[in-house]
Amino acid sequence: MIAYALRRLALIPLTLFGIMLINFAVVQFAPGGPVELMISRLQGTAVDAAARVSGAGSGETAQVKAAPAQGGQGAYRGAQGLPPDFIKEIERQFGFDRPAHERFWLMMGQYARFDFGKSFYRDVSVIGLVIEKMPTSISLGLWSTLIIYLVSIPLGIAKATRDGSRLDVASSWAVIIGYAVPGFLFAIALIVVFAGGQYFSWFPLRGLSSSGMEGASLAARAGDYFWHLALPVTALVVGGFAGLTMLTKNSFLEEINKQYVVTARAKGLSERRILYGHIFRNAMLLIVAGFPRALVGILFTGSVLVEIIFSLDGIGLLGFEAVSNRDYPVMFGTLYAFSLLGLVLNLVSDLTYHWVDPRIDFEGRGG
Amino acid sequence: MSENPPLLVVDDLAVSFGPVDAVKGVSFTLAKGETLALVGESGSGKSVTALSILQLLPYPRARHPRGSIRLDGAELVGAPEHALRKVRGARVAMVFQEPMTSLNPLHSIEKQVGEVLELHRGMRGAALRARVVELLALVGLPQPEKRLGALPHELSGGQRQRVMIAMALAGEPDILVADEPTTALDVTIQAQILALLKDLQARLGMALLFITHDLGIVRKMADRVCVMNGGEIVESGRLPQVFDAPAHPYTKRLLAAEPKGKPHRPPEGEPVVMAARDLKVWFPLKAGLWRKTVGHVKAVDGVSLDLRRGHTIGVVGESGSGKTTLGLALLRLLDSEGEIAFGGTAIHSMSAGELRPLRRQMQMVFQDPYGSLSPRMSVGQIVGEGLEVHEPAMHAAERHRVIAEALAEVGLDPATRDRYPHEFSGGQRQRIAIARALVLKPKFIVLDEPTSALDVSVQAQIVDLLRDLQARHALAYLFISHDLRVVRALADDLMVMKDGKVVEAGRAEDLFKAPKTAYTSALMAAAFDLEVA
Amino acid sequence: ETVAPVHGLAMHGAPKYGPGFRHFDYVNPDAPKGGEMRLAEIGGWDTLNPFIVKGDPPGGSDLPFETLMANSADEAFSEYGLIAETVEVPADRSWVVFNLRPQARWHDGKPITAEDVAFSFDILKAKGHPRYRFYYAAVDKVEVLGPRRVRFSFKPGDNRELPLIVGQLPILPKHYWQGRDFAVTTLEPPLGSGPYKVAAFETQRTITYERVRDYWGADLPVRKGEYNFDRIRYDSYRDTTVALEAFKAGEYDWRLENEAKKWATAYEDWAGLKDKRGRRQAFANQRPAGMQGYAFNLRRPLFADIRVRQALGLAFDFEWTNKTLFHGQYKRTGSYFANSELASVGLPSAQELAVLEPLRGKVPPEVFTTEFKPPATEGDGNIRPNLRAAMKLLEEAGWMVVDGRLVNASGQPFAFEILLVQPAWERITLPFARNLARLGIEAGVRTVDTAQYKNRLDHFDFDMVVHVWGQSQSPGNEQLGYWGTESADAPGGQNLAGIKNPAVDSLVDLVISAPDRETLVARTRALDRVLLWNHYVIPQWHLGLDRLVWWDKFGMPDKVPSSGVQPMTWWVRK
Amino acid sequence: MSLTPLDRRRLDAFCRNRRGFWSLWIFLALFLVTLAAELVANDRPIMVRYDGAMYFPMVRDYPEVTFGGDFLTYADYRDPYIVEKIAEKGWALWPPVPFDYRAINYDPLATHPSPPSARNWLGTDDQGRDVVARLIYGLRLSICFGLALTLVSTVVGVAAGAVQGYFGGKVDLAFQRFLEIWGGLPELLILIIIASIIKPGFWTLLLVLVLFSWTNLVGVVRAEFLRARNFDYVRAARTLGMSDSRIMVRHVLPNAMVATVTFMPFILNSSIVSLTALDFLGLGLPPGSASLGDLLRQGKENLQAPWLGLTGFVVVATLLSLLVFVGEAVRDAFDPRKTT
Ligand SMILES: Nc1ncnc2c1ncn2[C@@H]1O[C@H](COP(=O)(O)OP(=O)(O)OP(=O)(O)O)[C@@H](O)[C@H]1O
Ligand SMILES: Nc1ncnc2c1ncn2[C@@H]1O[C@H](COP(=O)(O)OP(=O)(O)OP(=O)(O)O)[C@@H](O)[C@H]1O
Ligand SMILES: [Mg+2]
Ligand SMILES: [Mg+2]
Repeated sequence: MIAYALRRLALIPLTLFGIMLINFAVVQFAPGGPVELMISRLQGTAVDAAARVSGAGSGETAQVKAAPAQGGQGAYRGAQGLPPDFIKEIERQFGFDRPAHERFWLMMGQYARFDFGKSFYRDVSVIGLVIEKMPTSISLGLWSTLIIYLVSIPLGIAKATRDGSRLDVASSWAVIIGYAVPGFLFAIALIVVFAGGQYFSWFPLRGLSSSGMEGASLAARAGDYFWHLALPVTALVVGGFAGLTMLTKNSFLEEINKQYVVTARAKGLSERRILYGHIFRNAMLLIVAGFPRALVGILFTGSVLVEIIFSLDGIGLLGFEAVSNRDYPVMFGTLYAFSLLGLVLNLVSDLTYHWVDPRIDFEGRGG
Repeated sequence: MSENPPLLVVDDLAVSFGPVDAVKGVSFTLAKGETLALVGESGSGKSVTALSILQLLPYPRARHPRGSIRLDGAELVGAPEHALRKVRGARVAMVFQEPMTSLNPLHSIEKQVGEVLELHRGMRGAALRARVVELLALVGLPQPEKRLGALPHELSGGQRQRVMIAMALAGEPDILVADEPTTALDVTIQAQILALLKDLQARLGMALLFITHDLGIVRKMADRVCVMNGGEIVESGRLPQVFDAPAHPYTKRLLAAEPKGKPHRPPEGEPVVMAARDLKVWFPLKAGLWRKTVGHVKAVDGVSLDLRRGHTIGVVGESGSGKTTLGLALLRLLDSEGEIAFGGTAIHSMSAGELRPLRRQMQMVFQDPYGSLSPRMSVGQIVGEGLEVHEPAMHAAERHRVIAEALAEVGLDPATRDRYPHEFSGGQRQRIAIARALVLKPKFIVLDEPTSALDVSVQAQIVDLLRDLQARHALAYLFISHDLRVVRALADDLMVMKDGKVVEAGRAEDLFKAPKTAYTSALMAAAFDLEVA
Repeated sequence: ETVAPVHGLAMHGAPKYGPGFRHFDYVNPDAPKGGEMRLAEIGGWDTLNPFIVKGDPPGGSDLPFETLMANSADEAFSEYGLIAETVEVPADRSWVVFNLRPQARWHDGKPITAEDVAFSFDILKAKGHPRYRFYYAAVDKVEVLGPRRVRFSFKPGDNRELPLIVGQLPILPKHYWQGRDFAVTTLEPPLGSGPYKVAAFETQRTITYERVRDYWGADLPVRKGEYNFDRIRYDSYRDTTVALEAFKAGEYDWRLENEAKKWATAYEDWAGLKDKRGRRQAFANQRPAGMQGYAFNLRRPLFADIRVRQALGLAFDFEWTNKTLFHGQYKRTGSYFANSELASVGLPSAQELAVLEPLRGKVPPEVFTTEFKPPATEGDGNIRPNLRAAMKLLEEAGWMVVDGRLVNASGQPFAFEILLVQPAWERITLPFARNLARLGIEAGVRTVDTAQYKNRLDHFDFDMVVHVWGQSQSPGNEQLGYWGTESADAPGGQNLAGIKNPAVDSLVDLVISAPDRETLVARTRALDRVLLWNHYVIPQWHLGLDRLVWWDKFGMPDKVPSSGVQPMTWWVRK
Repeated sequence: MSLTPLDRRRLDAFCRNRRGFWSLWIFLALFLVTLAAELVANDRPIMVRYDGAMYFPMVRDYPEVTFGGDFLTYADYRDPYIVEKIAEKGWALWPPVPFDYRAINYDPLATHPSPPSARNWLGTDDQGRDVVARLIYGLRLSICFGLALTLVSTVVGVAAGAVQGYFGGKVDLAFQRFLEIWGGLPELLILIIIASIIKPGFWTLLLVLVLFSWTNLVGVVRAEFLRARNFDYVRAARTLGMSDSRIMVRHVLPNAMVATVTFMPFILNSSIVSLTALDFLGLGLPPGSASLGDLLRQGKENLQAPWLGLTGFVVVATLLSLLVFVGEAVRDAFDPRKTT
């Protein structure tokens, strides 16, 4: 196993390189690079990346953005088109005056030194950005993952033992409905009902903390934190139960009739102990196998919608906007970080297979 | 002893699985300190009866249309879960027939045995561990301290069976239901276990419900005997009464049956089918978080053999001596060192792909038949699959006929071909495994304890079948067994193994007559003269 | 050459407010100060320097800063001294001198000097947002003539806007920026001189501005009655629906609605309206709405025939669209300068005719004879009369129906694609496409993402798009880019329709060189007529209203100026 | 082809799960109705009698002039003018829902989306199209698309996972790296690139989505195979000399289907949803197409018209429940311990 783990570790940089290379290549084909986007930004014609999701700009009159500092009179100046030397300058600024392969090696060189550069559109280092957004993502990811697993697994087990009972059917309905509720509708409904002015104003609308909490006691701050988290986390988890619950149920059903369970029963163990002490480990493999994907998903992409609706700034939104805005340093930086995380998680989960079921090995077989 | 008031009363118990009536009204009683032997044909309902006592059948698929089981007067049939929980393991313990599949594959043996102690004896920590070691030593597991962390798949069949027994005894129950508890054990260990049981019985007044095919053991252990056939008890009574003056024709048949006949002598100078030189299989022993290798189990340690066409080599030796490992290694199912040649071609360096066409010619009957049957395939499919692969030209109808024939040959009703493996009795599954191997008519078969779960009459039938097939098709067998009577009836050469090494090898007749080593003679003595032990 | 310093400048003619005016007409000079206004914006922000290209500044980021001159909201294009007390402009407007107010102060108390002006100009051009480079491309040089006197001279050319554009220059403190990098985003609130300064903020989430107590300009005529709130707060929301809910929950005070649907339906259940704590009102404005419409790509031979373009226009059922999809809130656009005095009305006036007469024969004859009215329908979805007319036009243009499809003489079907960028437009365009289908025309609708849309527009690779040509009260050089022959082939240009019409070119030239407002209006209207009758676009609609909802705690001036509601003239009622 | 007794047992077991059994029938019934969408909901009559002659507009297009209209283009039978003309000289037989997914309801001059009414049972959407009609057509498209996508990506995913888990070693190592790199592909960008090259349609979208959805199952199937390949019956199968592919398909796969069976309904559902997500990139189905996702999107954009979102949600929830219950019954059918 050590040898295997080492081999896998050694392959990580290679894989990472592959991922970066492929992405870099793909980016070369993307229509409209950062230069074009910057230009349409200058001309005020860009449609905000998140707007397509958030519904901004859904008015029926197409609007021409007025320049912020001006009375709007001068905004049409951009209409005359940009001089080519200016475009050249933007290209140079973004480093697009070099050929692609040169840029790639430059980037990889920097990455090898863990230098991820700065965003194209603002003067913040990519690392700074990621660190800035991390707490939000971790908060959302951690709590929702925790809740999903803590609810789904026992529920799935209960369903397996009472397969076909009323509880089973009812809970199936419940989790499926939770899954089928369109995320945005549910999130908005939460806001309307629990945070809007109409019904109950129980929870805050935005953000992860109230302003002015800096001096408060730890308990008060923790309370504030969970108060803010309540709605977004609810919105995140409601769709997450179904898959895991059904998976747990089916994994348990697969095991529950095996001979060793009869043995355990013959020992006089309680059903609970049989389920958690004996079957659990045998049935857990799939849940372990699905975990890295679920975690990376929730951390990285799963929450764009919730982040938008609850006005939170997390990695999900950052990554999404980076791609839409062709903010390549941010895009590649987050990609790098999350690929690395994903690769390590993959390895860890593979090692966990062996830990869960020592019969599992990764040697070649057959052929 | 039998004058004691009955501890357990089974009254007109019936069990049915859907339309199948497995048990049709069985009644018996068991008193404190008494030993009741349940004997009978494979598939007659012995295990089902035993499982009913602890209500361990797959309910609601299994039903009790009638009957009751009372322990100290308390009804067990349909008793609530919590009541049963107090009985299971503590008052009534069970040794399952198939130890290979009955252990939790992911729990160390320490945990599995310790759990009972913890639950019913309230033990913890060091005391618990000490007791586990003690129990494992009692059932004859070598070096128990070292193997506490072993998982079931790292143990030999007999070792697993002993873990099962240790587990059952750990709770010091009032009643021990032992379903074929010694099938995978060599005679020496078997004797040791039986002695242990007797001792416990004497000390604790434990009652024993003993299910076995081995009439020798019945003779030695039982106070009373029930003979089952076709889901009913056809005859019961005190041991001498039943054994000396059997009334029912089935009992008579059972007592008369014994693996008979001699291995037919194939001509000398036949070509060598399977040859091995200096075969070694060492399993690494791992420990710690990083699972570092800290030593090796030398399961097979330099074995050589030559098996000729039409010949049978019997492999005997104590449990854990490497017999199964040897068989697996010969068929290249385990990585091994050394040379293996099949029909003159070296196969030890062949790739799996190159080996595949040869597979048809070498088959194996696994020691754990249950595990070797795909749970989601019907028995017919399992038996027929080899044909499908190797004789694709064969018509479906023809294949059907061959399958039916193969099932019938091993004494199974061809009508049961559409059942899943778990719907059979232990002995029936074993026969399915045999049928699967035989239907291909290979040149070479490894038979790993192929008759351990069979009653004497079926056993005799199978031995005859094997011998017959060998005569007709010049098959070569590597026959692994603890049952020396069967070995004697089949093997013309014998190999005695201990700790992965061959201690003695030669003509079976000679060895049986005059064993050269003390080890062999002890084995023989124990086998043929149980009463002596 | 010396000219008399004046207090204000107008694009054409004299400014409305004379020297010594006390305040603008649309403010309440006695508005009480105090209180707070809470506003919302969509999207986060990450920099407090709004003058550079990088980063997103928060709402209200210009509040701490000031320009040389201030616009009035009730004139076409006039400016009055703010930091500058007076301006000097020669008749040919080839340079401009600003005389700064002696009392003008930075928030740190230092006076605003001519050096600061020159510095601002240089740094904005060098490191600021590229738009400054375009605005001020025609500025030849800046000279500091004295501690409070600075002169901008312009490159030769007839551009009367330049002094006014320079008047819009934001002035930045030189002493503050020395030693700081202007080109990077920052979270340190830069030093300003305006009525507010940043009081508290959280990036991406919220920012609060606080009224400067001893603001130097508080009593200036251009400031009187404005900036009455003690605090102005902007909260950032990511989602429009949530922002709306937040408004209804009272999280912020004042909201401009931009969706007809929401205006009509979303406030019905607003508790504020029910118990009269909130108000909903639309205020008319005279901001030029420009032209929004389906633009033909004239580079496609399919649309070369004016009758074809006209026929297609007949199939667009505005009345039904407005009634059923927009709750009847929009007005049909009948001019390229809709919602302003620049729009043509009735038949050409004498002055317009003078401009148009030389072009007779080069422009559609209807220009002289008919008032342009976009085709109208009953609004009940039944547009048969229009379709009949359209079919007739198409047949005249050589198209006919074969097997249910409109084909030309060589059997080619009439098929084209309407390219969209916002999914929200599909609901408007699909019914139009259905109507076209009834003429046997196959109009596909395709929505693409921004980058691709931009790409295709830049290369004029489309058949028809929805486009809006924004207009100001004072049309000028941008018209060249919009309609000029030269820009028709410049990739990335705004002449999307690909208009190459000498008559239009000459009219555009006339507009740009209009000497006074009256001439400008006449020439613009003439241009409008020619563009309209050429059917270059299928005109859509405009609003002409500011749809406002607010929590009723504010007072507001009686008069709404022509450029619309000015929230900074409001105050908190005591 | 007659059923083998074993399949008979499985079928029986399937049918014994009443919930799954009925779910299947309901699903099939729904599917059938939607397959015949044109007959159920259409903006053309089934039959028209005009001036003594019979016309079948669903089968053939007739120029408007046939019915006394003005144009040679095909008749729009919902046009009041034509309706009147036909009523003068004959009659028309309409399907139960007299709209198709594109037809705009002009007659009651409501603002759209308009609430449910006798005319539009579930109201109209934001373009004045009948929601019932769009639902029927949308279900057809979404189910077909979802089924196709699920099937293809499951087969590919399971095969890939199986190969990895079963062979292990170098195959696994290489394949895993490939997957990791594949998983690192910038999905959004690739979709944008594809959108700029092709004009999306049913099949192209299917292909595009398969590219990214097949990886979903690989990890879990691999894990199941890694475990199952150690079981004794696999060893027994190998002893029989079976090819690896046969062992994988016949012995390992049936015992390594937990994740697949569990996730299939969810994959189907997310296929349906992801189809709309693409709309945001301009890579969706051509505008105007009816799909379930489109209904959901409209529901989001028109919170003031809850019937849109609710309809979408109820349909998706129903569909998903049906599929999950069918999935459970299938699971039961293949569970040896549940069959008799
Ligand atoms: N789950 C089941 N479903 C259907 N039939 C079953 C099931 N379990 C056992 N049987 C049938 O019940 C009968 C009795 O089985 P049982 O296991 O008690 O036999 P046994 O006497 O223990 O035989 P053996 O000596 O071979 O172990 C057999 O014919 C078997 O096929
Ligand atoms: N996978 C494994 N890992 C470690 N040790 C193993 C493994 N498999 C078998 N062994 C050990 O190898 C030795 C030989 O086992 P084997 O199964 O060959 O015994 P056997 O002779 O067949 O015994 P039995 O008669 O009890 O079946 C035993 O001590 C067993 O514990
Ligand atoms: Mg049995
Ligand atoms: Mg063995």
